Amino acid sequence: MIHLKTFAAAAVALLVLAMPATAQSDKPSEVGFGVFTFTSGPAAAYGMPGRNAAELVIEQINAAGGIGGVKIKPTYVDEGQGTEGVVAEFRRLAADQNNQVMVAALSSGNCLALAPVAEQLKMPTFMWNCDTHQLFLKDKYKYVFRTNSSTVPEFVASALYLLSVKPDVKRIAIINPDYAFGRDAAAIFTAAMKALKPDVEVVAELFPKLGSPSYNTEISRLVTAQPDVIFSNLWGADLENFVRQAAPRELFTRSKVILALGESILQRVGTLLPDGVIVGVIGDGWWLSPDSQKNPQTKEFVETYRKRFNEYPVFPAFKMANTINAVKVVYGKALADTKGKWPTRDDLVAAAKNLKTETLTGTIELRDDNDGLVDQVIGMTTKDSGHPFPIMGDMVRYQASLVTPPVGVDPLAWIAKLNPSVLATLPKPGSYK
Amino acid sequence: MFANYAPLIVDGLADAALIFFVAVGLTLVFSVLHILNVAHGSFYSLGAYLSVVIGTFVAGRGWPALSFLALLISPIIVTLALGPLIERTLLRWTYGRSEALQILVTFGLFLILEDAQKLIFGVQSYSQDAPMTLLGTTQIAGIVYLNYQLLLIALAVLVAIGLRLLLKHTGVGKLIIAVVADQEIARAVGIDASRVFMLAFSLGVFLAALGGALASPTVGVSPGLGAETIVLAFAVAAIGGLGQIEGAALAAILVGLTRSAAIYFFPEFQPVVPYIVMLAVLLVRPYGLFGSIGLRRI
Amino acid sequence: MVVRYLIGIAVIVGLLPLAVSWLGFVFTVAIGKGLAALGVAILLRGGMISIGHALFFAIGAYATAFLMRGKINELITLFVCATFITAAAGLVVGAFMVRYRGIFFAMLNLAVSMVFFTLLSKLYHLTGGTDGMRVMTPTLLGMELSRPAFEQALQLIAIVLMVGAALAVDRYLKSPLGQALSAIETNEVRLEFLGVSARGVLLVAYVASAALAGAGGALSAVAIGHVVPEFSYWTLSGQLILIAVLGGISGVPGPFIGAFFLELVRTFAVGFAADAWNAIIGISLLVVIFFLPEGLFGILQRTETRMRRPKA
Amino acid sequence: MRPILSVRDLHVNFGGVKSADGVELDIHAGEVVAIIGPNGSGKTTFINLCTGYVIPTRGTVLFDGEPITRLPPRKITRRGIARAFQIPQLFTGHSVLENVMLAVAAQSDIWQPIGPLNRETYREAALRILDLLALNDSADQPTAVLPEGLRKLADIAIAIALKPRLLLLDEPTSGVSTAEKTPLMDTIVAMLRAEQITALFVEHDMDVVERYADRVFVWDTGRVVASGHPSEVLYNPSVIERVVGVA
Repeated sequence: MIHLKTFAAAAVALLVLAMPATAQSDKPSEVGFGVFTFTSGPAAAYGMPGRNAAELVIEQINAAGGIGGVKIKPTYVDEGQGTEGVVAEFRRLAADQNNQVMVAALSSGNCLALAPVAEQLKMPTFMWNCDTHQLFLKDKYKYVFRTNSSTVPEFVASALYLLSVKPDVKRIAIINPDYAFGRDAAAIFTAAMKALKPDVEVVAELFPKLGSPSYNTEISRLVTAQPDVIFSNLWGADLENFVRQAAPRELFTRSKVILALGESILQRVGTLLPDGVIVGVIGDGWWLSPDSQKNPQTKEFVETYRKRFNEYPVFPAFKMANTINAVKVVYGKALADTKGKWPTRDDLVAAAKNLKTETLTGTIELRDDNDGLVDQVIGMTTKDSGHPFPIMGDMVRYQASLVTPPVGVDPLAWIAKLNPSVLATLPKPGSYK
Repeated sequence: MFANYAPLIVDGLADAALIFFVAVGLTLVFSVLHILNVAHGSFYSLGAYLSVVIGTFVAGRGWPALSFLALLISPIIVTLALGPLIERTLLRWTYGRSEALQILVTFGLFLILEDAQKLIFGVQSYSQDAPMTLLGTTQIAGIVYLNYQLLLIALAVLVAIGLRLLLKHTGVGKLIIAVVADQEIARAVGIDASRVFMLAFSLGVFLAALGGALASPTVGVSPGLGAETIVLAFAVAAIGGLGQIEGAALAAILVGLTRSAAIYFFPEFQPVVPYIVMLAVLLVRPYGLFGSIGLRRI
Repeated sequence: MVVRYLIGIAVIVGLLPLAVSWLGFVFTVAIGKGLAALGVAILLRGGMISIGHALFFAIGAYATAFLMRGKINELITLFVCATFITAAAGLVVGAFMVRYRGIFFAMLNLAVSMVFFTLLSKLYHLTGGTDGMRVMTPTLLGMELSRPAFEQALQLIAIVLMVGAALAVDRYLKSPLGQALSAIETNEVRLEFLGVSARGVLLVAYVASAALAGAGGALSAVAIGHVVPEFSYWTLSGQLILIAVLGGISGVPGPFIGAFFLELVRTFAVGFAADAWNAIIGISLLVVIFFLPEGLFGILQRTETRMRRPKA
Repeated sequence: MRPILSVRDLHVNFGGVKSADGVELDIHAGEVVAIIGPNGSGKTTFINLCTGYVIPTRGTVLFDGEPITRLPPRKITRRGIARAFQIPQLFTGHSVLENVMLAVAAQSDIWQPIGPLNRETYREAALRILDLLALNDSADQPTAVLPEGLRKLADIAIAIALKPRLLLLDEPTSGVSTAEKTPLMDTIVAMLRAEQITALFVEHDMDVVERYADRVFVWDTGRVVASGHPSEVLYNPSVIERVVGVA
């Protein structure tokens, strides 16, 4: 029976090694944050700005003494490893009591998977980027917050803007990535267009898989469909590839194109785009927006970011920066509530409830259902003498309350009731200066 | 009539051209070494990465035209660096052993090569567009095509014909054919089969890397490309009949056209197309369109 | 012999998570994969390599998700139904597969699993597409447990499943039917001349291996709480073969040892070699193939024999 | 008496080569018959045709009066025809004993997945057959390392374990040294008589044929060109020219 003894010895040895080394003190020397974003694969083109911003903001916070004297220790998790690995990492991080906050995740798919896990593990989780409105549609969460807007305001805004610049649109085509975010966007954009202009017709609807390397056949398909407008919420390297392949084939001059997440690629492939392509930031995170320009903190962030990473922060960077700053505000509130005693995870959740805070680019307000209210900024590509790439012109900033259905209202039913007369009351393109 | 289907055919053929390069390499290696190389897709992505790196480097120095040269040079570099090395060290240990084992060895190689790429090229997406923009565009039936896409079709035809000529009319080709026909007899008449193995494997590596290099101007290159490519190449090689060059060509056209047709008519099912075609073909002809299998001698 | 190894593994796997709680999750998932790899190992006994067995892992996982959507909430019922559904799928697919050998068998399995993968990703309105489907916490024998309690229970159930499945497979492999399976690898023609249908023998093995993979998939689905199309992607199939070979296919504990090894290496590699863990696994695979053909289990057995010899 | 095996008008064609071109023959219960003929005359193909490994283009094979022409090998085996091979076909991963035990199990409970193969009933039955063929000493050896003569015997042992009524042997003495041929054939034929098995064997060695066959068929280019008692056929000059002269 030698091997049983060996087994037992090995088990004991591992047990001892694995015993948590630190005892809980009242105020920890460091507090752990799990930060989930894509750092590999095609989605990393979008995920890395998020990660860069996290690095920068956490450094800034730590340099200023941390949160109530406690430094943040981030653990970055690559969403590129797939949902199973992401969930496993989340569970592993949550098992360590020193990790108090999860900033997760980029992909809507991962958010949908992580939210119930966060709830089970009673882990305060701030969704920094996921947009799918399904997140809070059926499930009520106590531990999950979205410091970001959802697909509903984002793509209702696209429809509103489109109709203000091109009211005669009849034929629309859609090319979106094939998962919740892309599917939701298609449904919402179509529903909004049908409500606001009942005679529009969807002439092609394509859902290439997330991470497709080539779009050539799709581009031909879009051209043959002869749409007035092409809507797309492709993002990351997918969007770059699409622009790279579609621009020489004149897709952007033949139809009006809406790239709902277009701002994130302007610096990389924007020169391929003609003027007048509608680009959005899904949210308000545009570094050249009037609000950003007014805020000295934002200007400093932009400058430091550009120096460090050799490009201007695109909107995913602001989503991340705004979220981490919001978490810092939550800690401030929690510390006030506990009268200086270091807050527990549950204290944080209580403090985060109905949070309302200024951000680098505007405001975030958490509603009763923990969903975030964020304004929507949208515009069109325009050349600018100050930059070697196009920037956003003819901008509009739609107030969150204007484009977001109220708590507890079914979003698609709300969209269906949108009245074409609302268009007249909206701020006009170019009104945000 | 033609106007309606022209885009479908052009896109389908351009797609088929890219598929053909990888599938024909896979099938060639199988016909000579009888190994199904799971790592074949990694050579494709290596070729793609390298040509983007070299291409953007020379384009960045102000010689965008040189990036065409990169498309040819990078597969040669990949081949010289890896072809003989892998054949000599890993593969030759597996000759004559079970198929399960051979597949596993190449799977191990696949895992290593995938991570090697991550370590060398990082995890972000790469792309180049100089070759594409330089060649300009052509209108066919009202649709703008990249001349580069048309060039791909032409190149695939050239490679298919070239391979045939190589096998039929050159000394190396004849050696390969002799080894494919009967290894024992080939050895008996003094053919150095192990050299032929190395040459054939390197040729397979070259074709895969060439496919990747040629694809790089029209696709984004990022981790996972190799894994995607190899399954597609498997399907095409199996449809054509493992070891059949003409079979691979026909299968690539079949898959390319059906795929683009699917985008037009059933976009939801476009990604399933290669496998459905494969299952359908193998149900009727278990060893592929051009394949056959003999009885075991007892 | 096998029993003692299994008890040893079960004890370690049962005790360690008491100290490191997240290990419980890692081990449960490892057992899920180990079950599937055991299925792959059965086929390897017959000389058949399937680069598509993740198909059945995914079927088991998605069956669980769909059953829960259909309001079946009892863990035991879920496991039993998911396993049966997968076995039925194995019967249908297997009836087609057993006509093929060698590379064709490998590739057809690959093709079917990729079709399934693509359908799972594409039928968004049915399967949630690439987002996958959620698997809530089921009840256990009618009890609604809190998640931590449920996870501990699940871990125990996983251990029981592992030991039970391993013992059953061990008996099967030693039976005439299991021996006939190994005979397919060495001489299928002769087997036919014994009056035995090689396809029939293979079909039984195929269904058994599918059922095991399905049980593994169901277990993983419940443990992870989410199912995604990647469960049927070919690289997972490759991983299953790798686990089986790494652990060693000469004995039923092998695939489980392989699975624990792999999951632990992965978990620790994330810290210092996140970008190279595939390469680490690939290299260990090659080392095992070339230098330790019996796998980790083989090494364990050999070490034990060596340690015993002086006493005997 | 009805013949146990009856072949009528059998044709098969491999890429232009006629391996069977109208073969007709009958074998009666209890006989030991031999087939001789030059290489490539279709002798092995004839065994393959009778056991379902090769499908004839035309003609019928009747076993015990029932047609078995297009049945697969396993069904023919189950009706009572077993065969041994020119190149021994063994399960190389198993020992000699296990090979034979598998054959013993094959007749009854091959489909049960619970009890072990290695059980007393199978073991006894298998050892009895090994005993008949004087293979006891090699029982536990892996078949992969066995010398050719023993492999031949093991191959035959597997066939015998199936308790056939008709046994087809493809060159049982090929690859066996001249000195061993006689003891080998003595063993086999004694066993055939003891177990009352009808047998047909393909053979090149005329001495072996003369010594052990009750009847002999001479084969050439897919046809039976002569048949009868060895003492008549083997001394027929035209046969000698056809077979010995060419072979």
